[in-house]
This record gives sequence, structure tokens and C-alpha cells, in this order.
Amino acid sequence: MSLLAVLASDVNVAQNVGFYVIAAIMLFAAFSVVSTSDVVHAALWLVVVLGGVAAQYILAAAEFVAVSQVMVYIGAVMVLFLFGIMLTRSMIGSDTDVNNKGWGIGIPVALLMFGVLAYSVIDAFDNTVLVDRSEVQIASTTTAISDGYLGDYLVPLIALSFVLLAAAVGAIVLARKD
Amino acid sequence: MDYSNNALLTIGTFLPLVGVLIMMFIPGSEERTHKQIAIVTSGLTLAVGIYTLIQFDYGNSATLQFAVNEEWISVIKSNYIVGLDGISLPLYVLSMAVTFLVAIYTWNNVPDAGNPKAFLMLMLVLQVGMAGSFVAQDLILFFVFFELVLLPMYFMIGVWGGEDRQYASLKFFLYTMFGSALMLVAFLALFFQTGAESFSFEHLMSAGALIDHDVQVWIFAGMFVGFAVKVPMFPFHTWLPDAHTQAPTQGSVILAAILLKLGTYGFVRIALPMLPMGAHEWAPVIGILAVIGIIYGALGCLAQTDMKRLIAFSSVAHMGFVMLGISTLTTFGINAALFGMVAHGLITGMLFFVAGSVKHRYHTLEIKRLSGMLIQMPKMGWILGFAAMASLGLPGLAGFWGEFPAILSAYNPGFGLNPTLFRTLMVVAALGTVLAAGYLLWLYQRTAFGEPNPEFVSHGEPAHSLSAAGNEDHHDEIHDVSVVEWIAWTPFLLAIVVFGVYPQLMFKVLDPAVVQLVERVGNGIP
Amino acid sequence: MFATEALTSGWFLENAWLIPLIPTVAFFVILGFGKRMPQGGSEVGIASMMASLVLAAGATYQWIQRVQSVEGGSEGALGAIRGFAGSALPSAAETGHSAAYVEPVIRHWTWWQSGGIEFTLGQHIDGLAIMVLLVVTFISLLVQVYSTEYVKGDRRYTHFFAALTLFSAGMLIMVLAESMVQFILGWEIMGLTSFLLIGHWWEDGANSRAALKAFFTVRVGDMGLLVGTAIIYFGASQWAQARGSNGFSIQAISGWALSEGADSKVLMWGAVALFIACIGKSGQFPLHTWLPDAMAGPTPVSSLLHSSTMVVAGVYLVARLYPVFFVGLDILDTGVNLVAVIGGITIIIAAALAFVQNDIKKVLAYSTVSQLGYMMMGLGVGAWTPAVFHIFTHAFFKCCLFLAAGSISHSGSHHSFDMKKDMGGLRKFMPITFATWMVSTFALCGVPFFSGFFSKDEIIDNANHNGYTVFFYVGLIGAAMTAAYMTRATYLTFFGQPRGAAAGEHHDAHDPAHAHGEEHALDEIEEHEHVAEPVLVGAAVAATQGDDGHGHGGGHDDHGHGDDGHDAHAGPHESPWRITVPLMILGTLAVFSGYLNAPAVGTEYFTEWVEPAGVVVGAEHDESGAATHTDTEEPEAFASGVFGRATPLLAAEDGEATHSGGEGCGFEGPTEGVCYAPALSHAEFKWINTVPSILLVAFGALTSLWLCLGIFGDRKNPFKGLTQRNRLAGAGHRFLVNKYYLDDLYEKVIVHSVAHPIAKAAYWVNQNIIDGVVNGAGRSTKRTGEWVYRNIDQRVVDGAVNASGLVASETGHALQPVQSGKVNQYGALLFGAAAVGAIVLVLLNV
Amino acid sequence: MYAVNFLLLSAALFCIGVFGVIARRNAVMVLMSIELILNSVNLNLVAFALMNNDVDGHIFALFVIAVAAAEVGVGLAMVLMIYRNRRSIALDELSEMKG
Repeated sequence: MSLLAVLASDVNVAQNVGFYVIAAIMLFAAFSVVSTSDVVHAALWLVVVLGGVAAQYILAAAEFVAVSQVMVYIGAVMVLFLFGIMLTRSMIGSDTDVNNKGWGIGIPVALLMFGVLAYSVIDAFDNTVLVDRSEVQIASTTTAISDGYLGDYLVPLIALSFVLLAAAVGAIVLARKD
Repeated sequence: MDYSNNALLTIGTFLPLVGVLIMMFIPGSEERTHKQIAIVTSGLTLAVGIYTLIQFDYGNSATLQFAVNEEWISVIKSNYIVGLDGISLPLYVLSMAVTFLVAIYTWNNVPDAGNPKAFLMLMLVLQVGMAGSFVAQDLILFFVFFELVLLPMYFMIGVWGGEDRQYASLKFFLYTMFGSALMLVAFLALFFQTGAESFSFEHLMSAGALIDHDVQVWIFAGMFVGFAVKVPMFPFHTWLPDAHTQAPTQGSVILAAILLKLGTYGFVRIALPMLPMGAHEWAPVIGILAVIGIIYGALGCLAQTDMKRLIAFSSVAHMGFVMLGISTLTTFGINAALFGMVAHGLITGMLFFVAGSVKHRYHTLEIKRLSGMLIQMPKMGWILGFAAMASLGLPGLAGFWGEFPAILSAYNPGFGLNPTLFRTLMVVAALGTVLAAGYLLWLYQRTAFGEPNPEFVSHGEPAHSLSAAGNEDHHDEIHDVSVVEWIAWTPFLLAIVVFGVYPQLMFKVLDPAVVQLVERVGNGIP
Repeated sequence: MFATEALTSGWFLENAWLIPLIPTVAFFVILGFGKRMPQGGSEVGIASMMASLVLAAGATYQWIQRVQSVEGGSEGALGAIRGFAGSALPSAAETGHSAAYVEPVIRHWTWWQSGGIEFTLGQHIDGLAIMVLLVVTFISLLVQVYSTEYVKGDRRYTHFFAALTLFSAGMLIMVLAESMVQFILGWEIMGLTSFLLIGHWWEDGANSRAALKAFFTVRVGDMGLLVGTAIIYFGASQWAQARGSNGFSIQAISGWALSEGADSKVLMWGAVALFIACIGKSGQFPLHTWLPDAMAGPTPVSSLLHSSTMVVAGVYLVARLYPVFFVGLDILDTGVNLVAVIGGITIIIAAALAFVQNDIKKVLAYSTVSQLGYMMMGLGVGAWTPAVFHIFTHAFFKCCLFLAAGSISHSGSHHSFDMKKDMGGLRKFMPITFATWMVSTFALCGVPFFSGFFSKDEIIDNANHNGYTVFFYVGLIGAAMTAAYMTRATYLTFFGQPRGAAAGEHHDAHDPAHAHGEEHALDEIEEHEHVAEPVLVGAAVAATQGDDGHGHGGGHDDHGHGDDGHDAHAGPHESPWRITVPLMILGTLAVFSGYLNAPAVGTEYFTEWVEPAGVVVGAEHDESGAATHTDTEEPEAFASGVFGRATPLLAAEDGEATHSGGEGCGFEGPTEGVCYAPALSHAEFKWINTVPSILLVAFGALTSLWLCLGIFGDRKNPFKGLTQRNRLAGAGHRFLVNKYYLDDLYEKVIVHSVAHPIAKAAYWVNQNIIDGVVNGAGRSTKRTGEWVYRNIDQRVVDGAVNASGLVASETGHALQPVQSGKVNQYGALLFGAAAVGAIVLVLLNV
Repeated sequence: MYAVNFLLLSAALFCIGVFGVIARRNAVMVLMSIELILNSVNLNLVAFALMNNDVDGHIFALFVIAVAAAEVGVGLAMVLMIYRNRRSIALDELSEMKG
């Protein structure tokens, strides 16, 4: 970790700037997701958030994850959402009461939670410095991932595939009209 | 500690799952088969339990026996450690016996919702959870089993329960969840405070005592809430009447006989030895709450119009005695508490059985409407009387040896707890026994004595002529104790008498373990 | 096991534990196979009782031998006596004294142990135990024989005998008790069986209510028993363990109580707590109300449980643990103490109540309460032996009276117990019953040369002797009242004109309501318009037969008689032998049992055998005895425990000495410095001392007789048309006139102004205030329960939970149930809890 | 660059998601909020992966993504069914589990 110590001296400015900008966008978008009164808008804001997350992955030297994020989420999940929205005919355009009575409780809970998390995070990882992404070779990362999947994490992988299968079947069974 | 790595306990604990697996692949329509499988499986489990009972070395019941220690979740340093000592042995076997008998009882008393397959499977899973909690010697393992118990019971109440079962089941679930959330926090805190080395009881018992005073008090508070909800102790008891009243008979019996004991067992096995100073600080609180529970439960009983609800409240009172015994931190008191746990399990279980059968016959449990049970079904009436007498602590029956020693032990509590306080508690608790006599006899006089309520007497002839004729048999719907019921109940009745006449049977097993435990507590207290 | 050279023991003494065992086994036999037996199980019960009686008799014989062996035996002989089983005790020769303490025959087996505390079962046989054993087995036997006739044809015949047997077993277990735990065991078994037996005819709500009340009231007392046992246990255990026993052992407790180390405060609280139990069980003053109600049970039950055995249990407890009470309430040091006061109050209250009863069994019930008061008072004033002796005599004559009452109702008054309505003039029809009744009455009233006289007067006498002057007078008044109400009862039952059923009329005595006053309408009519009677009677009989047709065992005493037509509709007649034989036996004993300890004729066997001393220490020891109590350490001191039975004056001095020296030690056990029985001094019997009581008894009897003649003689209703009658009388014989003047006087002045107002007031207080308190307490408790349940349990506690972490609410309920079913709220709850948990974690980790 | 950045960001996202779950009435929107939460978790994982300079974090993240996909599929299917049965997906009208 001596390397880290060296790096700690000069933190890459560009990365930080990028991070903060994206983070700001993400947070704004996230707020909109939970605050807008229009379902479709919410979905679109969600796309922004997910995109932001993908960007952050790249900043965090997790290209492979970023790519799958884009493919799975923005590619598949969002489409699903939009379908869901349309099929359930929840009115396009603003909806009068998207929040239920007593949504107010959410604010204190969320704040409380954030307080705790923030405190413990700062308490634990204050001025821990991450490896500079330039130190990480993307290719090796991806190989490592694949090795992981087909090595240590083989069983979970199989289990997961079963889960996916079950989910697919279940979704069909549920959604089938009869 | 030497780990003989003897598979006996593991087998005994997980055997029911085999039955579950088999039943899984048999279509639910074949109810008979399912019942048979359930009975056989639980029977085999009980057989293993009895074998354990035989193999158990009573000479040193203070030490863990059949202990196993295997890698489990190395990441969080939690191992699969199981073991059995004098404290857990009776409860371990009791849980098996109760499940077996309940399975038999289910033979022709499937709750209204039907589907015995699911019901029995849940029951077997429940058994795994219960047995596991009693043998687990690792905090995480214990917690897993402890929670495993929750779900089947939730479904039992929620699906096979009475009118507003959803309310009762959810209440039960949330209540216990709330409790176990805090409990888990306390466990983790304990883990970290002891240097995050291991979750094994052995380690925590030695290391826990070294935690400094205030922290102990806080951690104990967490465990206290978790276990107190399960017991249940006074302020946390309100889930119990609903759960009991709504649960199907089998559910009530298991709930009363075993589940409640998980809480008290937790106190004795975990909270006390691991946090001696915390226990010492909290003992007066526990004692006071226990005694409040005794009186309060009794008052609650007096107010009931529903037989089952009355019994449910009575178990609040009885668990009060158990907790009083524990709170004295004396060998004697804890012995009494452990004995009381088993006794209460048998007696209250029996009472719930009777209540269930009464409901089955009269389709009501309103004390007002029931009367003359002795005339319509004398055997049932006498059994009810027997159980009531046992429950109000008649010497020579099991109940007394839970109550009287608990009261006795409160006269001088251990480790410099305030005697004046505990003597006051003793007197109040004694008052509780009187109230117990009050409500139980009141119940008995109302339901069993007198002429039967005309609305339940078939064909127009007056009840007394029937009774005089002496043959209640030509009642079609209201028949006396059936064969299956006899099979399921006789062991309970016998056990109540045997333990009442010769309590040494259990105390011999308990005593050494308890002595050791109290020593531990003593060493932890400066 | 205890073979010693001089202090003889013997098989019967060693194995006295068999005595309770036999009935216990018999109980299970009857329960299991009774129904299939020819006699429905009764034969088993009787056989077991016989066996126990034989054993008890044998034990008694050997005990007497033992006592005499001590008297004759050398001092060395004492050496080999076993004290606590298992621990050989040093020879008493070292202590070298002659006031020998007859070591009880003690054996015990560990029942169970926990946390170093050992619970034992065993036997603790001394004079007291032997005496009660004998009485209990004997009376139980007679009552069971009697019952075979009395409850013949009852639907629960077998259960009845099972319960009776179990009851006797319980009593015997308690009497033999070696440890307090065993004592409690027997005590509670009796409670249970009394519940079963009183409620034997539970079809009628009134009976089961009475049973409930009895059990519950006694249970209130039991609280004291539990607490008291706990207190005494922890008080005594240290002392006891030092001597290889434990704090439950009765002998250890006695020894500890009289030892120097005993903490007087602990003793006091222990004594008070235990005495509460006695109040409940023995129907002493505040808790006596259950006893009369318990008469709802069958008569044999009343005579066994509520006259001669069970209710004596409380007295027995005091006598058994006498040292505790002796020191705890320092009897002999004070002119007044709890036991004596309660006893005294009970005597008077109960006796007053007995005047206004119409139910013959209730008269007897109250008289029992009053007699128990005597026993308690006797113990309270330090007259241990007379009190115990009174247990002995009272058992016989009171049992006899009850059985006689039963016999009357059985064959004389057609199952009614109402003296005013259904009895009178029965002496002609039932000579045997009458004779036995009279004898027992005399005994009860304490007429000289009948058994009651020797016990009761001893109590009264000793009260005076020990300086309890007040209670001396209380006793005297009580004696007078006893005589009075018994005369009234006797008169109403056996003299005067036959009335109601006794006159061969049959109103529906079978009707459960009869005993519970719902049928007074009918009675009124019977009394006033005799013309209408036959009609009513006819109807009633029809009803009766209807019932019998069903063999219906209803509420009132003695049912299930559908089959024994032999007395159902015949006039009054003598009962069959199975009833009369026990009566005669008991009657005989009622006369002669007193002579066991009749100083009047110089017999003092009872004292020698029962009192825990084998040697009568003469007057010459008394000075040293007096010195004794200044320092109890010195063994010599015990040599002559204060025990001047022969010399009241000196004994009185010793009384003083005792006071100066703290607890006085009467008889010292073989271990040096240990003393097992307090110093008792006995008043010497002098005829002159008995004169006041005899006079008062006579006075009471005569007064009452006059009253009875006046009130009940010749006419049904004394309160109507007196003047008119007086005019007739004025024209009639002078003697009659005078008599009527007396009538007038008594009725107008005494009856109206004194007897009725006072007695009725007492009764009213009893019924409405004391009883009301009991019932009211029950009722209010229930209400409190309801209130707490409704308002606190359902609203506050439950509510607090339900409200936690929730907002939504839809029902009009005061609060919002957790289960809104709304996913979001579960989410809120979940995350909230998680956050809280996290916070705790963080805090703990800092 | 500091780990705290990522962690705080994900914490913020997480809490926003929590708020959404609690506050939203429309089932679809609740599902979206859940997506937020899952993503915040992923962010954490990746950040830690970078911190320890190994790829386990990535692997877990991918697991989570897959599971999330499955969850959304099933979830929306359920929403559809519910909608079909009761013409509404307003959660506070679904109170079957009400006591």
C-alpha cells in the first residue's frame, strides 16, 4: 500500500470534478424520480440516474460492470418499466396523488438513515484513498471477473441462473391472461 | 471443551426435514399418507431424542455433551456448534415429544382450513427450529433457529387460525420481529465488544463478563427486550392472548409448550452468563415486571369470557413465576424456573388441548354458554379439572414445583440483590397463587359443574335424566374423549403426575448445570 | 433402625409412614377399579382405613412403651437416641439431666434437591402425631362405614369413597410430616379433596359455589403458609445445616426457634404468616365464613372434614410448630397475643351465631368454629396439652353430633335439616340417635364427667393460670353460650311437637331449593293454612317421585335416594345399623375419652404420652428450673425444665422466671444445648376452679331451656297472640300462668331485647360485612380485572405497540392497528427499525 | 480520489430510494425506488472493489444487477396481475393483509 500513500499526495483532479458533476446530476435525477407526479417522467429520470451510475462505474474502473449496467438496466429494465406503465394505463401526464397519505414519515426515516450511514461511512473510511484507475488494467479486471464466475463463484452463478429462470417462468405465469 | 463431534444432536434436530422432503413430493390430496408420514417422522425424532436421553451422561450434566464444532460461516467467525447439557436436555426432549403428540392429535383434528400437507410440513419445520434453538451453542446459529421458529408459527396462525387470524398472526410476527431485531443488535454488539473473535457461547461466556459495566447494561437491555417479548413479560405480552386465541389448537399447544420457553431459555442460557453485571443490574426490573405479570395475568383471566383466552392469560401469570425465579439469580430460583418452564409447558399445553376439543364439540368457548361438561362428557371434565388443579399449583402435581420454589427463592435473592424488594415480591407472588386458584376454579365451576346448557343437549329430554341414566353416549355431536385424544393426552397427564410426585427426575439433571451457571454469573459480578 | 437399649422403638413406629401410604394406594385402586367392584369401591376404602387404624394402634402402643422406657430408663439410655435421621447424636448422658425429651421417631428420605436445598419426605412421630393419627384413622373408618348407608345409591358413589380415602391420606401425610414441604403437600391435598367432597352434588350451583368458596378461602390462608414456610426456612436453615438437617425439618425448626441464635423478628413474622394459614384452614374469626357454607356437602363429609379432622389441621400446625409461636409471639411473656385473641373472638362470635340457625348442621358448624376457637385460645395462652387434648375429645363428640344430625335427616326428617320446620319430638322415634346426641351434647357443653369437660376446663383453667385473665372469662362465657345453643338445638330437634317431615308430612324435601330458602312460600302456606297442606304435599310428593324416577341427584343434602324407598315416604324411624353402630361407638367415646387425662380422677396418661417429655419433674427441681432461664447455655440448666405440673404455684413462679430469661426450655434433646419444646406450666386441677364454669354451663343450659320452652313449646309461633293466651292462662292454672308470665318476660324482655338483636346483629355482620367483604373482594377483583383488561391492556399497552411507527388509521378505534396492510408503512417500519438498529450499533462501537 | 465520495453518494441514493418506497403510492414508482436502492448498493460494491483492488465487488455487483432484473420482471408481472384484478395499482388500496 505504499503506492497508495504516494498517490494520496496528488489526487487526480479531473476525476474528482467528473465525479462531483455526475453525482450532482444523479442526485437531482433521483430526487425527481421520487418527487415527480408523472410516472413516465419518473421513469425517464430513473434512466438518468442509472446512466449516472454507469458513468460512476467507469470512474471506478469497473468498465465491465458499467457496460452490463447500461445493457441490463437501460436496455432491458427500463423498457420493462415503460411497458408496465403503459399496460397498467396509469395515466400519462401528471397524476394527482402519486403519494399516499402519510408519505411525510418517509422524510424523517430517510434523513435518519442518511445521518447514520453518513456518520458511520465517514467514521470508518475518512481519507481512505482509492486506487487510481490508471493503475488498473481493464482487460485484467474482466478476465478476473470471468475467472471469478467460473471459479470460486460458480455455484452462486448456477443458483442465480436458476433464479433468473424461475423469475422468467414466474413472470410469464403471472402476467398470462386467462 | 472436547468436541466429540457426535452426530446425534444433528440428526435429532434435522430429522424432521427428511419428512418434509418426502411430503413435498406427495400430492396434498393424499391426506392420510401425509398424516402418517408426519407421525412417523416426529416419532422417529422422538426416538432419537429418547436415545439421547439414554446416552446422556447424567454424572456430569454440567458439561456440554454430544458437542459438535464444525466450520460454518468462517467469514463472520460463526461455527456450527451444537451441544446438550442439563439445562437444555429437558426442553430439547420436551419439544420432540410435544411435536409428536400434536402430530397424533392432528390425525382427526385438522384445523378448518384443511390442507394437512402444508400444516404438518410447517409443524415439522417448526420442530427443527425449536430443537435447534435448544442445542445451538453459537449465537448466530441460535439466532437462525430462533427466527426459523417464527415463520411456520406465523403461517399456522395466519392460515389455520380463527376469525381475525390475520390480525393475530401479524401482531405476533411484528412483535417478535421487533424483539429479535433488537436482540440481533445486542448479539452483534456483544460480538464486537468481546473482540469479534467468535460467536460460540463458550467464548462469549468467558469474554462477555469482562465487558465493562455500562456496556453490559446496554447490551442486556437489547437482549432483554428480545427475550421478554418471547416469554412474554408484562409490558410485551399483548400479542400472546390474540395469538393463542386465534391459533389452531396445535398451534396454541406448541406455542404454550415450547415457543414461550425459547425466551426464558434465552435468558438463562445467554443473557445471564454472558452479561453477569447487566443481569445483576436488571434483575430487580425483571423481578418487578415478573410479579406485575403474575398479578396482572391473573386479573386478566378473571375478566375473560372466553376459555381459551383465559388460559392464554394464565400463561402470562405462570411465566411470571418463571421469570421471578430467574431474576433471583440463585441456583434454587433458576432451577425452579427451568422446572416451571417444563411444567407449564405440559400443563398449559394440556389445557389448550382440552379447550381445542371443547371448541371442536361445542363450537364455542364462551364460559357463559358452557356448563355441565361433567355430565355431557365426564372424562373430558375430569381431565380439565386435573389440568386446572395442576395449573393452580397443587402439590404432588408438576405445577407446584415451579411455583413454590420460585416464591421460596425470592426470600433471599443472590449476589446482594435487595432482599426487601424481593421479599415484597415474594408476598405479592404468593397472592398470585391465590388469584390463580380463583380464576381456575371459577372457570372449572362454570364449565364443568351444573346442568348442561340446554342448547347443547340433543333430543328434548332434560339433561339430568340423561346424567342419571349415566350414559352420555347417545349424544351424537357431543361425545367424550376420543381414542386419538387419549393417545395424545395420556403422556401429558402422566408426565404431570410423574414430575409432580418425583421432581428429582428433572432437578437431578438441571441442578449441576445450573450450579455451574450461577457460579459463572457470580464470578462476573465484582 | 432406631434400636436402642432402653428407649424402645418398634416395627410400628419405624414404619408409621405406611399409614398414609395405604389410603393413598387405595385411592388409586378405587379410582381405577372401584366401579367394577361389588360394593363400588367402598370396601377398598374401608379396608385401607382399617389397615391404617391397626398400624396406628400398634404405633400408639409402641409409643407408650417408648415413653415409659424413658421414664424407667437410665440416663445413658438416652445416648443412643437418634436425633435427625442419619446423624448420630452425642449421648445425652454428657448433658446428664433427667428431664428427658422423648426423641420422636424420625426417618426421612430425600424427595428432591435443588441448589443445595433438600426436600425430604418422612415421618416425625411423637405423641402429638400419634394421637392425631389414631383419631383420624379411627374417625375416617367410622365415617366410611356410615357413608356406605348414607350415600347409598348415589350416582358418584365410587368417586365419593375415592375422595374420602384420598382426604384421609392427605390428613395422615400432613400429620406425619417430617418437613414443612410434606406438611404443605398433605395440607393442599386436603384442600383439593374438600373441594371435591363439598361439591359432591355439583349439579346444583349452590353446592359448587360453596365448594369454590371453601377452597378459595382456605387458599387465601395458604398464601400465609407458603410465605411463612419460606421465612422460617431461611431463618432456620443455617442453624439446621450446622446440625446436619435443613430448614424444612420440623424438628430443626423447633430446635432453632428455642435456640439463642433465633432472630425474634424472623420468628415473629414467620409465626404470623403461618397463623394466617391456620385462620383459613381452621375457620378462625375473619375467615370462618366458609365453614357453615361447607355444610352443603354430604353429612359424612361435614362430620369428617369440618368437625374432626381437616379444620383441626390449622390447630395442628400451631401445636406442631409450637416453639415458633411460643417464641415468635412470646406467649407467657405477654398477657395477650395474636393466637389467643383470634381464638377468643372466634369462640364468642361463632357461639352467638349458633343461636339463630335453623339448619341443624349449621348450628353444629358454628359450634365447631367456636370449639376450634377454644383450641386456638388454649394454644395461645400456653395451655398446649389441654388444647391438644381438646382436639382429641372434640373429634369424637363433634363427629358423633354430625353423624346424629345426618341420621336424623336420613331417617327422621326426610332429608331436611330444618329444625324449626321438619323436626321436633324425634326422641320417641329415634332412641339411639337421641341417646348418642345427648351424650355428645353433654360432652360438648362440658358437663362434668363427660369428655369435653376435662379438656375445655383445662384450657380455661390454664388461661387463668398463665395470666390470661381476659381469656379466662371469654372461655367461661363461651362455655355458657355453648350450653345454651346446644340446648336450643336439642330441644328443637328432639322435644316438643313433631313438625313438618318429622310429623310424617312430606313437603318436597328433595327440592334443591329447600335448603336455599327459595321455597319459603310453600313453607309459609304450610304453616298458616293447614287445610291447604295435603294438596301441596300431594303435589310435592308427586314431584319428588318424579325426581326419584330419574334418580336425580340434585342439590340438597343426601340425594340419589330414588331407590331406597324404605324411608322415602315413611314417617320418622331409627336408622339402620350401619348408621347407628358408629353413632354408639362415638357416643361411648364421647363419654370416656376424657378419662385419659382427667386430673379429677387422677389420670394423666395423655399428658405423659403426648407431651414431648417422658419425665415429670417434681417441685424440687423448680428452683434450679427457675434459674435455668437466665442462661440457657448450661446443660445442667435443662436438667429440670420448668415443668411443675404438680405444683401450680411454683410453676407460676417459673412463669416469672421464664419471662426474665427469654425463651424457657422445657425438654432438652440429646444434643447438648438444643431444646425442642418450650417450658410449659400446668395449672393443677382443683374442683374449686371448675365451679364457675360448671355453674355457667348450667346457667346457660337452663336459660336456654326456658327460652326454648317459651318460644317453641306447644305453639308454632310464639310472637302472635300472647296477650290473648295470657288471658286464657289467667283463667287457668296458676302454675301455667306463672309459666306464661315467664314466657312473657323471656320473650318480650330477653328474647326481643337481647337474644335476637344481638345474635341477629352478629349474624348480620357475619353475613353482610365479613362475608360481604369476602364476596365483595372477589367481585371487585373481577371488576378491577375487567377494568384493567378493558382500559389498560386493550387500550394503553396494546395501543402503545399498535401506534408505534404507524400513521394510517381507518377504524373508529382509538388507535391505529399495526396492520394497515399498506406496503409503504411496512417499509417505513422496516427501514426505521433498521436505522435505529444501526444507530445502536454505531453507538456501541464508538 | 477518496472512497468517501462514492460511499456518501450511494448512501444518498439509498435514502432517496427509501423515501420513495415509503412515500410512493403507485406500485410502478415503488419499484423504481427499489431500483434506486439496488443501484446505490452496487455503487458501494464497486467502490469497495476499487478500494481493495480486487474484483469480487464487481462480481457481486453483477449478481445484484441480474437479481434486480429478475425482480423487476416478476414485480411488474405482479403489478400487471393486480391491475387486471382490481383496476388499480395504488398500493394503499391493496390492504389484504390488514388486520
